[in-house]
Amino acid sequence: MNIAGVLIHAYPGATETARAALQTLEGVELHHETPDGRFIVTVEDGENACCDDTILALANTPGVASAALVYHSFESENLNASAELAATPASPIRGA
Amino acid sequence: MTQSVSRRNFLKTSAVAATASAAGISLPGALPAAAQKTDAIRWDKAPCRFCGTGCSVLLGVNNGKVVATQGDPDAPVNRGLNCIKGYFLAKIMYGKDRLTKPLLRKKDGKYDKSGEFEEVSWDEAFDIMAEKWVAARKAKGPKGVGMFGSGQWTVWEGYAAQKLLKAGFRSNSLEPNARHCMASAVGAFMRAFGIDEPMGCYDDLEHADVFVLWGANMAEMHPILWSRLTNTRLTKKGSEVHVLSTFENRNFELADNGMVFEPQTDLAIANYIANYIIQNKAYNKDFLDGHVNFTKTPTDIGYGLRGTDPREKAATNRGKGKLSKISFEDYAKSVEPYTLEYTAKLTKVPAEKLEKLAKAYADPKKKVSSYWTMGFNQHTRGVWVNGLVYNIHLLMGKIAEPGNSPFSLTGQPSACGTAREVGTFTHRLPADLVVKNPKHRAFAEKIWKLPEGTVPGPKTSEGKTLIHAVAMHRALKDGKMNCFWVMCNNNMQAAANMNGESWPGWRNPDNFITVSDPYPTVSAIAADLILPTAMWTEKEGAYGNAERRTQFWREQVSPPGESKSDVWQIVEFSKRIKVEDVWDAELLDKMPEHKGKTLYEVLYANGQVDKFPYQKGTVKDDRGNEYNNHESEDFGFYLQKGLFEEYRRFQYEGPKKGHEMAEYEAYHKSRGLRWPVIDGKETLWRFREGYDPHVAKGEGVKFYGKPDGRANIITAPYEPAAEPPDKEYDLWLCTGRVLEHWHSGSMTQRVPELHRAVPDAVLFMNAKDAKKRKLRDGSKCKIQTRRGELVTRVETRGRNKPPEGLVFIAWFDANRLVNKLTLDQTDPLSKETDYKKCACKVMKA
Amino acid sequence: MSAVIEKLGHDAIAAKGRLGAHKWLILRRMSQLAILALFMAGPVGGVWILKGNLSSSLFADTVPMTDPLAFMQLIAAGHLGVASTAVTGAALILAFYLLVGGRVYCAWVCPVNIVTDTAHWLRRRLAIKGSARIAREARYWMLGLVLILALATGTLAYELVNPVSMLHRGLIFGMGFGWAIIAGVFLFDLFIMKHGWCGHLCPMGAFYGLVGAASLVRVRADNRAACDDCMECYEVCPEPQVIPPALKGERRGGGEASAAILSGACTNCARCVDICPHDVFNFGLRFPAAPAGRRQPQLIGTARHGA
Amino acid sequence: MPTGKHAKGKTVSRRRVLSDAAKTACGVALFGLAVGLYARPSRSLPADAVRPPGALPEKDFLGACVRCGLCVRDCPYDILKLAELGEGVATGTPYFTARSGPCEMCTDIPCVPACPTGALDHTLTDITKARMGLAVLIDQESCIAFQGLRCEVCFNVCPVRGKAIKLEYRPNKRSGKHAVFPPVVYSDDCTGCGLCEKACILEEAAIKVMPIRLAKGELGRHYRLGWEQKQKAGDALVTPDPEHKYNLPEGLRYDHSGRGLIADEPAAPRTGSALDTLRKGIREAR
Repeated sequence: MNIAGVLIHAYPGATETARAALQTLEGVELHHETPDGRFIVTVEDGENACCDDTILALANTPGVASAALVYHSFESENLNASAELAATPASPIRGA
Repeated sequence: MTQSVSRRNFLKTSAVAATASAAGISLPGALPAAAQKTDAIRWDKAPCRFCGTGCSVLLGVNNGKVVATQGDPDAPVNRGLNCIKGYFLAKIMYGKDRLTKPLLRKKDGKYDKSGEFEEVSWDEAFDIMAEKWVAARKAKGPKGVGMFGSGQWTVWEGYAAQKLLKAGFRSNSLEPNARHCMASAVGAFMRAFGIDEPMGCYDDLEHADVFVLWGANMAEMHPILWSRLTNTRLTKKGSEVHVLSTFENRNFELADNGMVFEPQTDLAIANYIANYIIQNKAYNKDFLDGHVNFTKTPTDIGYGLRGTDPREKAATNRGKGKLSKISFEDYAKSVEPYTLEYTAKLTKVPAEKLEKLAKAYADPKKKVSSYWTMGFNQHTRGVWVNGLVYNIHLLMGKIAEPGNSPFSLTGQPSACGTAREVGTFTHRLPADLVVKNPKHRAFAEKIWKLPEGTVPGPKTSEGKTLIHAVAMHRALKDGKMNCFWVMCNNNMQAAANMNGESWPGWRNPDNFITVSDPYPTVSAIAADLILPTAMWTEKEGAYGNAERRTQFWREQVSPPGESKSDVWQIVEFSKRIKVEDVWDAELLDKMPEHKGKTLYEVLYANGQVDKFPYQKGTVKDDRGNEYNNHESEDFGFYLQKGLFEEYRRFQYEGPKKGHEMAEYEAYHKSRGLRWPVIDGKETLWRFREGYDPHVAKGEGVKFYGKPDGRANIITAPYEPAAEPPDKEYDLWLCTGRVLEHWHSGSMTQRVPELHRAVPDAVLFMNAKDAKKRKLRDGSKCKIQTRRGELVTRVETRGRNKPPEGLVFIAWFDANRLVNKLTLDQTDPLSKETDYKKCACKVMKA
Repeated sequence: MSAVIEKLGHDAIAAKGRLGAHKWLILRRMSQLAILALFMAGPVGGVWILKGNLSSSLFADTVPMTDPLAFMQLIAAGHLGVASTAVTGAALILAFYLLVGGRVYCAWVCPVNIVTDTAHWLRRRLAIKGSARIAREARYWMLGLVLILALATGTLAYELVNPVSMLHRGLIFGMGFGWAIIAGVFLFDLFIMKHGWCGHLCPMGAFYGLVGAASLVRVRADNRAACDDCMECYEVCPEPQVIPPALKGERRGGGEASAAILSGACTNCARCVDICPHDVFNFGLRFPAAPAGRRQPQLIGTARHGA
Repeated sequence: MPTGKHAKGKTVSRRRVLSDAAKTACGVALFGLAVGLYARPSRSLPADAVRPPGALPEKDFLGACVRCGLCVRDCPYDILKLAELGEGVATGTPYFTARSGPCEMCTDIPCVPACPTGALDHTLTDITKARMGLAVLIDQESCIAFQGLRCEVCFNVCPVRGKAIKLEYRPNKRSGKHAVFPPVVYSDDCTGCGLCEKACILEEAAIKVMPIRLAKGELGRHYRLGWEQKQKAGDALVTPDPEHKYNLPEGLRYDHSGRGLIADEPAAPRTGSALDTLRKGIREAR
């Protein structure tokens, strides 16, 4: 299970085209848009689109100036593995 | 699948939040909060439920239950620390035997004084109570009914109670249990400075060079302040700690000059120090000329016992306290007899120790802070001895500046905030106003929108109205008072002379006693009606600690079962009293629009208390969490805010300046503000130009509590105790507390770990005294006074090491009711009970 | 022999009545249970007459009593500075048993005896035959072993498993898994070996046997002339080898044997006295050697049973 | 030992007697071996079981205690119990566990005279001299006193407080204006009674009574602590130096064995004027 948080900067004036293009991409979800043309987007694995390719594809979608990957969480599909990952105890010395 | 989907959403939300924060974009709505909440505990602030220090804690609530607490790292008083009681705050609300429904003594379905407790509804409880209260008020006048509140009430609970009694029932029989703890301090403040509450603050702990503890077991009773004092002693070169006590306690471990003196002779020590300062001409002449008057007080004023007692008959100026002006020379002559030799002999303290203390006070270069609590206040000359230490500080001009501070420590969390500032005493009105001053009464009636003459003066057509705490139990016993409502305290276990006064009073057949408490305490057992009460963070509240810091908290968890907060009970009860029942027709004619109303409409739904609307979600914090407020949900308006804002008008529009507070919302945002707060700025040191907004530029120091801006040095002699030891009762008995338990132990004894640490109250005794009575450590013993007896175990190796001739026992143990032993002696001026000294004997049990 | 087993004791009952034929057995059981009750009175009833247990106890807070074998193990374990209480206690008990008969402890005091007797009684009722062959002297080796163990390990090693102290202490202070060892002894006696533990293995029995060899009070066959060889005393006696010298009068090396049963192994349990219809046996002292003939008691009922 | 000769005069051959004896001896020896092996592990007392006051060292104690229970009877607080088979403590021997029932340190120590064999050393008459074990504050991370909170319950309940356990006063560096009061145990005076372990308010006690052999280290015999020796001797073991003199600028002194360089501050005269005290007041406050 791959989930990534990407910050998209659209060219000034090209926010409409950028937004339209982003919505067509599979596994991409638009969360927030700022007046100055920045988009907050999450990218996941689609049926036939792997998350990493989508992230690369973002960079050259029309109207997008830059796509910066900010957050990327990858976990193996089965639950308990991820549960263990999350539940790693903080180091005892520093205290919980 | 559900688990993984929520996991996915969680990760997605984290992704969004991380990206937003990286880009510096603030996201609307609850999205960020959801991302932050890792282990689903909501944290919110609250002042600790226990002592007057006022540490702030963070409470962790998870699905409606307090699951964890932590010291508030951002609180200036304690910076994340707690004492052992604070450590267990999460457990005090969850004792197994929590009361959840009103209980009334009944026999075959009807109230009966000697019936058994049965569960009743709130309506039935208040109906029987209203009937009894109206009847008692009509039959016995203002003193027929009485309420006994607490320094653990929140600010608005005290204010609502005061309105119910003084305006509603037109009776001044309202007393807080702070009468047992701070009344002497208040008396001394009013006589010396004309205004209540200390002029310094906790920062004096960091600024002072010398600390003097007079009858204050700070190590156990104000643990975090002791921790700060210790840090200064460890880190500041040349700092000294002097400790004066009637037995060796935990503070002696750090004391450079520990003194164990004979009970009652602290009066002589203070006078000796004043004498030393005058003989060595160390006093600050300019300060005295500019800011101080010299006065003397009538002597031989009795011991506040019943009039029939021979000691009262022998008192020449029984209960008199009128000050009269004297000159500096008269004052010097009045302290002259207290030479070093005389004082050393009287107090049994080695002379060099006394001299070392006097030198510390007299050294102009050294900043001195004095601290005292019950050792000074619970004293048959409490007001005098408080004043004697003010004399020393005034002589040296070491007052109201960083490091120089006579500091009266408060025992309870809101003895200052509720009892003293709101004035829930028989003789007081809010913001230092007094009942005996007609202008003050008129002002209160104006604010409360009541006809002129509603608030009764000290003497009315129905006789005297002022009645202090100890007199209440006597009035109950004599049948002069028939209804008594005890809220948020355990006075049956706390009041002195239980066998002689408290028990017969409460169980007098024609009295109706109501107790509001969360747990079945000794008082609840002795009552006729028990109202289940919400505790601490089960209601929105406010406490005022010892350094004038008012701290608010929100209702973080709901009260269990049908228990409700004190303020809800007061306001709900007022709905059942019609104005005609308690006001006479002549008063009603002055404001006919009140006719036919209930006290609820007159006192609380009066356009001011119900000014602020309330609906779900009104109370929320800046992190988007919403909180309940069960009282406001019931009454339909923001009750607490309404009460507080109406109370604040006393501070801004009232005749007495110097008590101003910030508006309601400010206190929810900060860890407390130290009043007077004038346009958002707090006051650290009062009466001092630059620090106190009420002192104009160029005035330097102004004790604006007094009309002429000058403080009073009040001379008072040493007078012997009421019941010193004699041949038969050959030991002093001193009572008090231990670190692990709070007051009567109704909360801390229900925490298993605290009960295991200190399960029962033992008698601390000197090993030689024990051997003389064929007792050894751990053996069973019986303590007997002229009023009662008690069986417990002897402790000769414990934390407190009494000198020969004195024994000490704590009063937290419900199985060992120490107050069967104590004498109901009081300071005749402040009417505060003296629990610290009476005569007893100890024998093998 | 089987006929004898079924009708065991009928003649005695016929001769002396049901009570008379069990007089000493009843007295013995009462003594064992009384001692146990005295110890239990404290923890159960709060009446403190006898404190401690059979290893060491205090009677009415004044009279100390200590098990001499335990005392010897202490010395062997190297604890030479034994406190005076234990020394007087051991001396007292030793003197008592020297007087009353060493293995009186086994018959009149020891709680395990009830267990082994029950096993023996059950064995007889279920008619379990077959018994392992261990020499009776094994208990003397066991006694030696107990002392060697104490010497070698420096601790009272045997006390870790000693069923006698385990049972008594268990009853008074709490059994824990101790019952497993008691059950072991019971089953051993029931299935594996007749009179297995008390007769062959118990080191305490051995020790008190040695003490008993010199003790004063003995069972005597004074009236051995009246013996009609019915063999019932041999059947009930846990230590049958002790009877012949006194009953038959021949000493191994020839010559007249004393009428008293001198062997230390005799536990003075007086089963023989109970069972014998002709009152051949009775309690007496170890002197004089010659049997003091006594008038034959009147037979109740006339039937003389067959040989 | 009487040989097995039968009364009927049938002689039994010497060989048979010897083989019988040998068989018995082997059987018994095997049994002895089993008991001996079982006895060995029971020699090591589990850490949380504590012997009554005055008990001899464990190995000697097991050789001296007859498991009679008289000490259990005479304990006024009923905290002693005799180990049952399977409890890890040598069966029948008396012990207590500090967390549930500590020794209440009776000054007349009733359990010691009750012991008939002297397994509890009768020379012990002063309970503070008992050494049942040693309390060790093992977990300083969970002990809230070490974090600066005001607990000190173990210090408050200790019957030899101020000697066996003291509070060390340290400034609290994190808060900057509080102190820390960590409890410290001193092995010379701690009797190991366990009252502190029982009273500890944590879920799992941070202070525990340990067997002394586990708790104590030992200073090499080849080394002494200088300041202790000086204090014990009452005077310097080697004569101290004669007075040192130094070249120093005006107004400075040098304290050889003390604070080193000392500047004499001129005593600030106390001016009579109110304004001075006022201005001084504010200056110092800032």
